[in-house]
Amino acid sequence: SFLALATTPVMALADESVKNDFPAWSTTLGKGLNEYGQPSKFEAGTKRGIAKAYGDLAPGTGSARTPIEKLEGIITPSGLHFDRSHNGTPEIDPSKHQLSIYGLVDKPLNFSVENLLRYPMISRTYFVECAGNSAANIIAPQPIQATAGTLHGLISCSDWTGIPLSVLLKEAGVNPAGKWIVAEGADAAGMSRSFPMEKAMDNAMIALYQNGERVRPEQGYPMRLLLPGWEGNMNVKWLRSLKVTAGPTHTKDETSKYTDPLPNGKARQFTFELGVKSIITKPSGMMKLPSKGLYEISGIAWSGAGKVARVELSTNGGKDWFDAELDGPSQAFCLVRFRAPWTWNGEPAFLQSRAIDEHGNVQPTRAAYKANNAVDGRYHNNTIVTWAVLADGSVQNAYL
Amino acid sequence: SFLALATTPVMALADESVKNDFPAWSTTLGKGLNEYGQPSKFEAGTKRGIAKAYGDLAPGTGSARTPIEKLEGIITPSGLHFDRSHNGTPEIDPSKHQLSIYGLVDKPLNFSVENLLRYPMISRTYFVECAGNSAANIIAPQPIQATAGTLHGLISCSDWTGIPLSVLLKEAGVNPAGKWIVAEGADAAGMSRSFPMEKAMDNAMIALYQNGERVRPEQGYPMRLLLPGWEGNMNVKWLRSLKVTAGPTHTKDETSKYTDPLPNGKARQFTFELGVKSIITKPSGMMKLPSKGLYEISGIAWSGAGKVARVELSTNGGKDWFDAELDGPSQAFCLVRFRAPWTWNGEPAFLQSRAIDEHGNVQPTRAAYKANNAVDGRYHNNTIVTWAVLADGSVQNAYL
Amino acid sequence: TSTVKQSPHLGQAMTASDIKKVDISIGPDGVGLPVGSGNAKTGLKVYEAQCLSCHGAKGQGKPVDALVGGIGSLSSDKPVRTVGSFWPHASTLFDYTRRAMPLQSPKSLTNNEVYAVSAYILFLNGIISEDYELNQGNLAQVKMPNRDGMIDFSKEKSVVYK
Amino acid sequence: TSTVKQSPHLGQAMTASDIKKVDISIGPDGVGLPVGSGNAKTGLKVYEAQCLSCHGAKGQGKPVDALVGGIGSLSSDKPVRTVGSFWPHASTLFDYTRRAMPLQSPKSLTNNEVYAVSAYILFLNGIISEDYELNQGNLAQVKMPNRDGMIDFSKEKSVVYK
Ligand code: HEC
Ligand code: HEC
Ligand SMILES: [Ca+2]
Ligand SMILES: [Ca+2]
Ligand SMILES: [Ca+2]
Ligand SMILES: [Ca+2]
Ligand SMILES: [Ca+2]
Ligand SMILES: [Ca+2]
Ligand SMILES: [Co+2]
Ligand SMILES: [Co+2]
Repeated sequence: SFLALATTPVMALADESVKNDFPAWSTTLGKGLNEYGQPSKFEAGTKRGIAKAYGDLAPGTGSARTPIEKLEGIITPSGLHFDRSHNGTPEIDPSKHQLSIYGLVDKPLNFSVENLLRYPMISRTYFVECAGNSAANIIAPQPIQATAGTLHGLISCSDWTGIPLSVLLKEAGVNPAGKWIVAEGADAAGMSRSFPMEKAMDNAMIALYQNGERVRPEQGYPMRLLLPGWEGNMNVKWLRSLKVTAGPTHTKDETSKYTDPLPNGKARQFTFELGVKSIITKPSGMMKLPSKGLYEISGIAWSGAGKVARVELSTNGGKDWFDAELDGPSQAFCLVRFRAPWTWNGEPAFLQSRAIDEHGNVQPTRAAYKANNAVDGRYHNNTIVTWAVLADGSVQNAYL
Repeated sequence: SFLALATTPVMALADESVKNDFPAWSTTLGKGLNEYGQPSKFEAGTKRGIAKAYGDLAPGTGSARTPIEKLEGIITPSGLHFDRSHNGTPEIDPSKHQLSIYGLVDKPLNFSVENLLRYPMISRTYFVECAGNSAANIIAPQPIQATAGTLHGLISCSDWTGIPLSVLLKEAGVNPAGKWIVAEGADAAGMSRSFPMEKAMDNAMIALYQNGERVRPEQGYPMRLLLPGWEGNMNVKWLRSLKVTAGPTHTKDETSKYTDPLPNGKARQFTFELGVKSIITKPSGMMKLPSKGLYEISGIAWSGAGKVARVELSTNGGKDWFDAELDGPSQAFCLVRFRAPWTWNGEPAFLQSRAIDEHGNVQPTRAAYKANNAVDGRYHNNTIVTWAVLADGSVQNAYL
Repeated sequence: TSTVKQSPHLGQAMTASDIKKVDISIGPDGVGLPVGSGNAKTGLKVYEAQCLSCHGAKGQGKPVDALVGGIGSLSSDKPVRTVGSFWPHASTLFDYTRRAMPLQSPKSLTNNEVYAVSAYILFLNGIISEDYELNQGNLAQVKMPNRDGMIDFSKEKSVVYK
Repeated sequence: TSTVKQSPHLGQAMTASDIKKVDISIGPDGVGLPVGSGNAKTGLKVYEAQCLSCHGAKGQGKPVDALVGGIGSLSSDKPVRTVGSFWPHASTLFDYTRRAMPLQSPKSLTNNEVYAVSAYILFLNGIISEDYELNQGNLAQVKMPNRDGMIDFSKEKSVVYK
């Protein structure tokens, strides 16, 4: 029979096959074709870091942070896009969801998701950063030893496609008195934020696609608001309504939180634009350089004001600075990857990056932030991050 | 008790809550934070289309095609990147894999994955297209009625990060006699392809990251070769060795397949560069326009020779052409999204796109391809695609 | 970065009743407040049934945010920011409680319950008296301690440090 | 688009024996062929045991690719492309069979088995005789019918249509 033949050696001569020189995956059938791919099981450690703000009492309140130290390039895979939610991710049936535009408009309008998908679109690569990103590095009196993602991972970047908000607003017809909009989400928290009409007409987008496919549930499926360069919380996810108003609504998250208290007891409200910022991701906290020699310093930079113009690096804690190479085009409101070769001589070093944007904004020092904000100020921390390399090669979070 | 109180109405007055005006997902806890996100269950239809070349006899031989008609922008989500494999996807343990460079070099070298991850890197957004993409539209005597993805979905685009191959070759020291390289994969098919040293030194990349995270299993984990603009099959996945040779090795896939037969019985061998090409993805095959009115024609264009310079559109089967808008920067060896408004008047129409690259290459017609290739020629089909819009709004694949 | 795009005009007109169902946001001037009322006494009952398990007895906090305290602390070196000490407008308390609380059953409180529990929280903060009847007409007039504590930064392009 | 990058020089030197284990590719000139030999008679047995179920009796194909036939058909209007009619070099047959076949157990054939089954496929195509002993020294010399049928297009930048 066929089977009997197949297991009987056919050749008399004791010659060899090459099989023993190869691993099993080169000599046995691979996995079959599949409809939706996943990362290798050997990369299971590349995952979002979960920080529940109130433990299991509120399983959907807190953040899932992007492991930026494990990633390269500028696109965040959608499964690893950071998630900051206030009462979990709603599982929205798109056929039962709509976007309502009302308030100070001529024609209040409802848009079904199906109809919105027929609108002319734009694609833009934009970062989203939580205004609370890097808060621990400002609040904690001593530097917390953790990964770059744990400390600074509330930043992600995607190729977003959607409808310019101006198109929908023009269809509804904004009254001259309509100077602000309050956007609301369909989540259990009913997340709501106010933003000025000027931003709406300039570059706000109703995003329906994220990195090619429809926006992911944790990022606002079936649609989210995008206000390029402005604090993450305003980019309302699961967007259900836009109400045109004369002034800001003073919602909880533009009152209790996301305001910036000053040392004199006053607080800045409606601080929207994110500062120019950069993070060295390699090497970074909790890593260990295995030996002296050549390394590439690599990281991400961005600015809420537009394009990053330059990123400077220091390996001696800010005494000397040199320019990093920007890898790829610097786009407005988008991450840019920076790189520079660095030879580690085995001695302690302090690695810092300092981004400068097209408007000349420069990353401030931690000391400058502390001097200008209340003792508990924590939002919009775009200060220079320091990674200390110890003599044994271990990399630590440091304040300088 | 607390529970008893909570279920007893506290107020005497029969006033109302807003709860009934909202869907369940706005009034109940959302899903908790998670470590690795997935698409909405309502988007389960956005998946790769599997075509097993020999049925279940060879479950890993064939293709899984990108549903380009469901996607937007230029980044293909990694889970939907097309997969053309010849004997399945190996599940490679990166700690047991290495890249060997040998042959006509001064110092044959092995590189562990761990060591390669320490090399200086570059990030580039590159498309990968199978040379057999769109083959059915050339071979089938009558146009097959199917989606754009089924017909043309062997094209994807990612933000790749890796090591310039030139860096590794210089480390090994290429002998002057070394003019070609044969690259081999660690899969069961032992995929192998030859390519000239000139390409290796120009812009070949050993890709370790895809859209930020490590390369996916179906795209070559733990590493793949990238030869920007050249036929997909050469971008050897699961790369295990690079042998520097004097001439091409004439492997099976550069002999039996991926050669371009001519009408005279000869065949062109080593046709590497992909032609300039474009596909309208909206509207496209199997869709139906629900009514007359304004639509956006949108699609993707690319060129194996560099940047796309322009995309022209016709709605009357090539009688008149007008320019589409290119959405975002046109980058070399990268998809560019094109868009144009189109008002459908309810009458039959023939939608076509024609891309022109920076070197003046233009997409040919199907007739030109047929006249210049053997009757069974099918590779490198970059001819103009026609979608016929019928009076009832249905969109069909058509030959013009 | 603006892009001129035509619209296919697929929006469906909303009726006044459609809008009424969608619109739950309340401006600082009280516009949007529903008919209804409540005081701290009834509010105490709502609070104990619906809020205490998370926000603690008398809004002292634990396990989650305190809703009481900190008035006068904002310029000290230990500022305590709560509804009482930090929120400039009472409208925010009504709006947020109605849409988002209690956490496990948001939007379930009736309008009167929201007025009442809001009154209770304001009372705990010493802002209104225990029997003050909070309603559609007077809620926006409540003088919050930090009413003038916010600097409108919406016209600034970026936060700059000296 | 070239980018100048420094190397940390982390490559590990390969010994000749390391290379021997990794290197299984065979050039058209036969370089890389292992010691061994086989003819179509023994190849028939290998074929029937290992290949016939997929490639059909006598390489006629079904369910997968035919390995025989089509010689002389390439300029006709029904070209049939097989190992026999289309492949310019016998080295490709040895190389591919050894690395990739049989599909469910690639790299399992001994070198002699690969010589033998290659000889059988070449014999079926009428290229060598049934008792021709294919070996390291003569495999590359086998004159394949389509040896001169390929046009080297590696120097061309793009396929252009008139
Ligand atoms: C099961 C837990 C839970 C219950 C019950 C609950 N809350 Fe909360 N509450 C929270 C959490 C968690 C937050 C923080 C939400 C966020 O992160 O946005 C919060 C926030 C608040 C805030 C904002 C505090 C600030 O300073 O920002 C107010 C006001 C509030 N709750 C009022 C109430 C009221 C009134 C009730 C009862 C009607 C209630 N809560 C019941 C968990 C709860
Ligand atoms: C279980 C099925 C199966 C068996 C058994 C099998 N093959 Fe194959 N063979 C295939 C498939 C499938 C392909 C196509 C692979 C691809 O798509 O790259 C193929 C391709 C080939 C080709 C290339 C044909 C061409 O024209 O491109 C040759 C030569 C070949 N096989 C020889 C053999 C030999 C010799 C054996 C036995 C030692 C063998 N095969 C056993 C399934 C099989
Ligand atoms: Ca995959
Ligand atoms: Ca703010
Ligand atoms: Ca997700
Ligand atoms: Ca080719
Ligand atoms: Ca209402
Ligand atoms: Ca060997
Ligand atoms: Co105010
Ligand atoms: Co040749």
